[in-house]
Amino acid sequence: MSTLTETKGKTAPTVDVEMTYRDAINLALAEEMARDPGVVLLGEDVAAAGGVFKTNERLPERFPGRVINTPICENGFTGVALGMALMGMRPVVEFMFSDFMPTAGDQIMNQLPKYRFMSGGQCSVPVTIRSISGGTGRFGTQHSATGESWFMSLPGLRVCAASSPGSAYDLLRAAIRENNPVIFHEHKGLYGRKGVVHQGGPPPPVGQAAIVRSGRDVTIVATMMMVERALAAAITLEAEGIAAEVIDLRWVRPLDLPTVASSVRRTGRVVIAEEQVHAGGWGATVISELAMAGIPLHAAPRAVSLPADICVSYSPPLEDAIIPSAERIAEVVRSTVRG
Amino acid sequence: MSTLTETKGKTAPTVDVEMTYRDAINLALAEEMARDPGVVLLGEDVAAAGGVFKTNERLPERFPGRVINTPICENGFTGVALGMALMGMRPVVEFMFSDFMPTAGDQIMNQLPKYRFMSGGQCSVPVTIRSISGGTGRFGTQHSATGESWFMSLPGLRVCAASSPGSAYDLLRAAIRENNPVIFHEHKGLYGRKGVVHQGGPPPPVGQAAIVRSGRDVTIVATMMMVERALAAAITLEAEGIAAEVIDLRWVRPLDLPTVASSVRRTGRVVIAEEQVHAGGWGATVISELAMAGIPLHAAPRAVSLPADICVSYSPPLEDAIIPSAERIAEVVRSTVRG
Amino acid sequence: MSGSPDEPSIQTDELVRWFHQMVRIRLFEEKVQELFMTGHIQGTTHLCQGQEAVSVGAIAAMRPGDVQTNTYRGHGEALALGMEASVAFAEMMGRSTGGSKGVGGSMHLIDFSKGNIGANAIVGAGIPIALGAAMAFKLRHEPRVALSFFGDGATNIGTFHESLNMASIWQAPLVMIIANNLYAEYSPLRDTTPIDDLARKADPHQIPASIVDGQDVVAVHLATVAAVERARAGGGPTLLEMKTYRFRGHSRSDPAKYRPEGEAERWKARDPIDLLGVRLAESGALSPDAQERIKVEAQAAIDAAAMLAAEGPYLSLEETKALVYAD
Amino acid sequence: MSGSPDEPSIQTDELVRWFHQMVRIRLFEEKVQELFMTGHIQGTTHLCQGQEAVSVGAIAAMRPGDVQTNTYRGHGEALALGMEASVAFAEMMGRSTGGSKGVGGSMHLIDFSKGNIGANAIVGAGIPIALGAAMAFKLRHEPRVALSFFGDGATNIGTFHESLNMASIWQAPLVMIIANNLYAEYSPLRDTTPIDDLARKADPHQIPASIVDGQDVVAVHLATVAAVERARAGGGPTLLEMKTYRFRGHSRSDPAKYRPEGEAERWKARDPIDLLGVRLAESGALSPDAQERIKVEAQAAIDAAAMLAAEGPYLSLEETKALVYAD
Ligand SMILES: Cc1ncc(C[n+]2csc(CCOP(=O)(O)OP(=O)(O)O)c2C)c(N)n1
Ligand SMILES: Cc1ncc(C[n+]2csc(CCOP(=O)(O)OP(=O)(O)O)c2C)c(N)n1
Ligand SMILES: [Mg+2]
Ligand SMILES: [Mg+2]
Repeated sequence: MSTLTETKGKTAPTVDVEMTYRDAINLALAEEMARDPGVVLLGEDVAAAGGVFKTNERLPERFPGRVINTPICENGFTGVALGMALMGMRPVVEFMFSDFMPTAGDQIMNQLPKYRFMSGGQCSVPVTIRSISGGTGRFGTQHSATGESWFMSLPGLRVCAASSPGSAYDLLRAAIRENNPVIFHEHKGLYGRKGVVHQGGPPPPVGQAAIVRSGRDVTIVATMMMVERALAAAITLEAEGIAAEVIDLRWVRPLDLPTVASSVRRTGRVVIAEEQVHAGGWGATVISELAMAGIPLHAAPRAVSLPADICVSYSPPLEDAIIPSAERIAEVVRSTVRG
Repeated sequence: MSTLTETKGKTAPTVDVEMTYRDAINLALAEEMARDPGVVLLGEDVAAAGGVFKTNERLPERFPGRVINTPICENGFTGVALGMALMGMRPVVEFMFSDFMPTAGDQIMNQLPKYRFMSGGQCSVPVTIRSISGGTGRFGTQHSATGESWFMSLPGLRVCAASSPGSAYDLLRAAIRENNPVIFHEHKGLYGRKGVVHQGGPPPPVGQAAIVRSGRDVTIVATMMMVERALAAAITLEAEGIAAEVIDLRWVRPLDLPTVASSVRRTGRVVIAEEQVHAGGWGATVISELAMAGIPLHAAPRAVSLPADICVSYSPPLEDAIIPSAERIAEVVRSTVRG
Repeated sequence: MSGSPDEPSIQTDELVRWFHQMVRIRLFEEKVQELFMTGHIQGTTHLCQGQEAVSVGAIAAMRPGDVQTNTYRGHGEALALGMEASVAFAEMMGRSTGGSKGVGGSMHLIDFSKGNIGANAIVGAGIPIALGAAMAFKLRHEPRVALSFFGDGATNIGTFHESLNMASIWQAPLVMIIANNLYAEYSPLRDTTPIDDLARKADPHQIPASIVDGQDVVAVHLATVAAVERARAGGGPTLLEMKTYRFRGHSRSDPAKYRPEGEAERWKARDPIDLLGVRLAESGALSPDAQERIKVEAQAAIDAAAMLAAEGPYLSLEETKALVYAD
Repeated sequence: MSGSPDEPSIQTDELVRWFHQMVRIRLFEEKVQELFMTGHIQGTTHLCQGQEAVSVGAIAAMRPGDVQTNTYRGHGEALALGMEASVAFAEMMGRSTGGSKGVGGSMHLIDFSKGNIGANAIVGAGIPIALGAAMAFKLRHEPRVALSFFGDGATNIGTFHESLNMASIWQAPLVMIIANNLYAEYSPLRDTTPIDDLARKADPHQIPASIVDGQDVVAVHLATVAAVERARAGGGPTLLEMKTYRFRGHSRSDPAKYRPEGEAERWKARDPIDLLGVRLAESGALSPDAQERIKVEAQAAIDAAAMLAAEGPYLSLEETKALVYAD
């Protein structure tokens, strides 16, 4: 399968290829590194044995000197990436687990997003943080956060999250090309998933959600692993006569409220499926924005979230009990539609 | 003025005293240090010249060795407080500006809230962080955050924010006595404000919002400096025939949804007044929870917030333009009520 | 029998006990690997085979009331502090009979009642926490000491230096122990820091430091006792660098291919259990046969502990709630 | 006239230029204080009177293409790098004619076109950023160097050590300059770190370091040139400790009462402007009268600059938006 896409006068060939989420990330990195010599990859063991999650295979050999192992010092090496960006490079920083982002809290919260502003717009900060996110892996309390909403309040930052090989490829390329700091979340429970990647052509614009399944009865908004669970729920519900639309939010900052709102205007119902606590997250923000927009609903909005007051635990049955399952999503959607 | 309050069989005398917000904090610290020898105060220059914002006057002399200056190393000294707490102490950590909390991101996000949980409940972590918050002081982009919602998603943590001398005294004492980590926000723009403190007696329970003004037409929910601006707006609106109820939220984690919900059920309208970006904050969470609870409203909820996409700037007119004013709050309330 | 003239204080029965403990830790870790491969333990594990002398020798320097923090690679310390193997296995199998009721897992073997106040999954995070414990002791004038175990890689993160600095100015009763096993995950030490002897990192902080043969349990013990007792007497903090090696990969099924040929073999020739075994055999304290019997018995105990652990129930979600907030 | 035999490279006109610059910075800072007291500048200010030789001598070691980061106490560096006083005042008055269009304020005098790539309000944060710039140069094989200015207190925060470690293993063309003014806010150095000579903090990172008389602009310059040129030649990073003193309090109206009696006076006896002034007078290069004329002219220029700045407009909220995200 191969199509031709028009890119600024040039025709860029697009090829649909099936690959894993892991390989899609690898491909996006390889393409961007080939495209721009300023793209470098920094982080702990990024150049060792293909990277800790094997996303970086072959990159060190193909791009000598540009895949740079760092000591363990997240705040320090995030600052290094910022400095590189100021000098015209386009660094990608790997956080082996999202949970380590707080270790770089100052550079992520006070420096990356504010640096251009404080200079009165003199510079730009094209840094991508690859944040390896999420649960289901039995990694326990300090290694399972998605962290996808931690930094969503910060002007200057962009945040996206990939649900599939195709979106991983698209979003990571968009993130790297973006002239502002972007946190790109990849879910470590999805690395082995297969899907189609539209290779080549320009990535879709920043801030665009995707309707990954259409339906007239209810809108489910999700990110990352929750997208596949929402899709699974939608299939179950279809058999019951409920047609669920599933939106892969993709961007947490900026939120694609127009896409969500127009879907909810059609369906009149909304359910958030999120692998995070509801308080302070994008799910609460989406519901709040819909309410403030005065969109009429047939039923109160609902959210399937991590429990407000329980940490992620190692114990497998407990981890399974707290991370929203397709069944729980289906159950909540059902009660929303049936009342 | 002096009354008697019943406390678990003992009678504790309560005295109403007028004092500044700064002095209320000083008093709460002094009382808790006197009450429990395990209470110590840690931070940069906490023992020097009364502390950077003069909240710690006389404490070093009165409690020798218990007001401890630290080097500049927020992550390190927050970890120190955690270790002290594990050994039965009750440390209070001062963050000279809320903006420095990200510098201690790991200890605040991965350690304090999770420590008890990861041990299976073997310990408790009575650490209070005093976070010196907020804008209007012309402190610029890296010294003006309230940060009041940054950590609201974290199970294990509690977060509160003081709007007045009375609430500062109550909340800080509650925070210090609480057996879990609490971030106590004090707004640096309020230090000079005067108000009545009910000195003595036990602090009100954790998680309780306060209705600081009653009204039938609309509920304004606010924290810290936004409470006084909401009250000012309410006075303006009263003259126009609009009766606004003002809720001082006080606790961001846990949120007092029952109090907010029952007020909104009565008024049918809600306006959030928040010195933070709406996305990912307690304001969005409150609106989301109200929507999910299906509380019927006469008008769509509204929020007066910091702009989504502008950083706090030094320039005085710009800072004034972005921090919600009493006028803007009144304007939004007016349009909510009048439609 | 007492030790050689320069190690006057170690009694034979103590050496035998250490032999026991190291064997127990070794077999425990091997069992963990087996249980991980067979899916009884999930997620990840970080094993300490090869480093047993560091755990056993240093923990033996603690007295009742002393505390320590360690890391995700903390099974050795946990067991040396007296955690039952069945409780440790149960934790790793996620059972409510585990030390943290199964919510912690392999990275968090914790027992406050035994002075094990934290096993941390964030590199460096346990150091200031131990310092805080030490400061509590100091402020209350209690003759207690805090220790903190961490890896060579942890000396690159800022928190380590922040802790050294504070420990020094406050003269805290803190003993910091680097288990320098030459690697941080897949990165050899020489790629991530410019010096080989990490003890030097204490110098600008004016903290006494020493380099110790981490394969020799007696050397580890004596160095730690000296540091712990100086701290207890008000002499302030110490940094100890234990030169050691992890015989296995970093975690899970890491084959550790990044190691130069022959390196692991050279280190295995200095297996801490063998070193002590030879010593005990030569002195006549414990014959090779007796050593073998200890190993066989320990294996049986470990196997039984794992069996017992596997019978533990899981915590309910409802019960989990009480673990988050204290009353 | 050239300098003394051991300082062969400094030309007289360069010394005179430095005299000019130091005077300009001094008078600028005094004016800032005045404008702060009268409400024209709001929020906070951190002045560098007494430290002018560090800014001027070190910045003079930079060549076109070199860059530096500094801190909230960065007016000296900003001016030495050639920022117009009116632009700096305008920034502090919040006007759109300021270097950062008035959104940054006193803590953020920045000018990328002059190599001033950051003035940071978070202690320590500028160091890894400068290192990143240095690494960009190194990776692209450009003969450029990055400098980072920061205070003594910043050597206690982890990021400083993280940066030293990375700079060392990567042999980055980075020169780190501690303006050791003996205080971090109200805390004397000896209370927050155990050593007086902070240059020693470089030792375990295998980074060459030296202690420099920060009141002597020539000494500052020569030390910095040596470090910068070694870095440019591929010789890696350097840490320079400049012994200096801030004549004013930490910020705003801090009266600095925490200083022991006589300390400020002793340091003022080594005022960097006077030291250079005496030298220039003695060598006949610049008579006391000529020096006085320079001061008077500089004062007039500063006053005029402040007047000009006060006429600048404020940015509108709409215009501010474009400063957040780049296209
Ligand atoms: C802040 C942080 N960054 C990264 C990691 C991932 N990580 C876990 S162990 C490890 C290596 C640590 O090496 P070292 O300190 O030598 O200890 P060892 O594993 O060898 O015992 C890394 C990078 C982490 N847990 N925490
Ligand atoms: C991370 C952080 N913590 C605390 C502060 C508050 N603060 C501002 S300046 C300062 C003292 C810094 O001292 P030093 O590094 O010696 O620089 P100097 O002010 O003397 O130039 C402190 C603590 C800050 N800006 N950033
Ligand atoms: Mg190691
Ligand atoms: Mg200083």
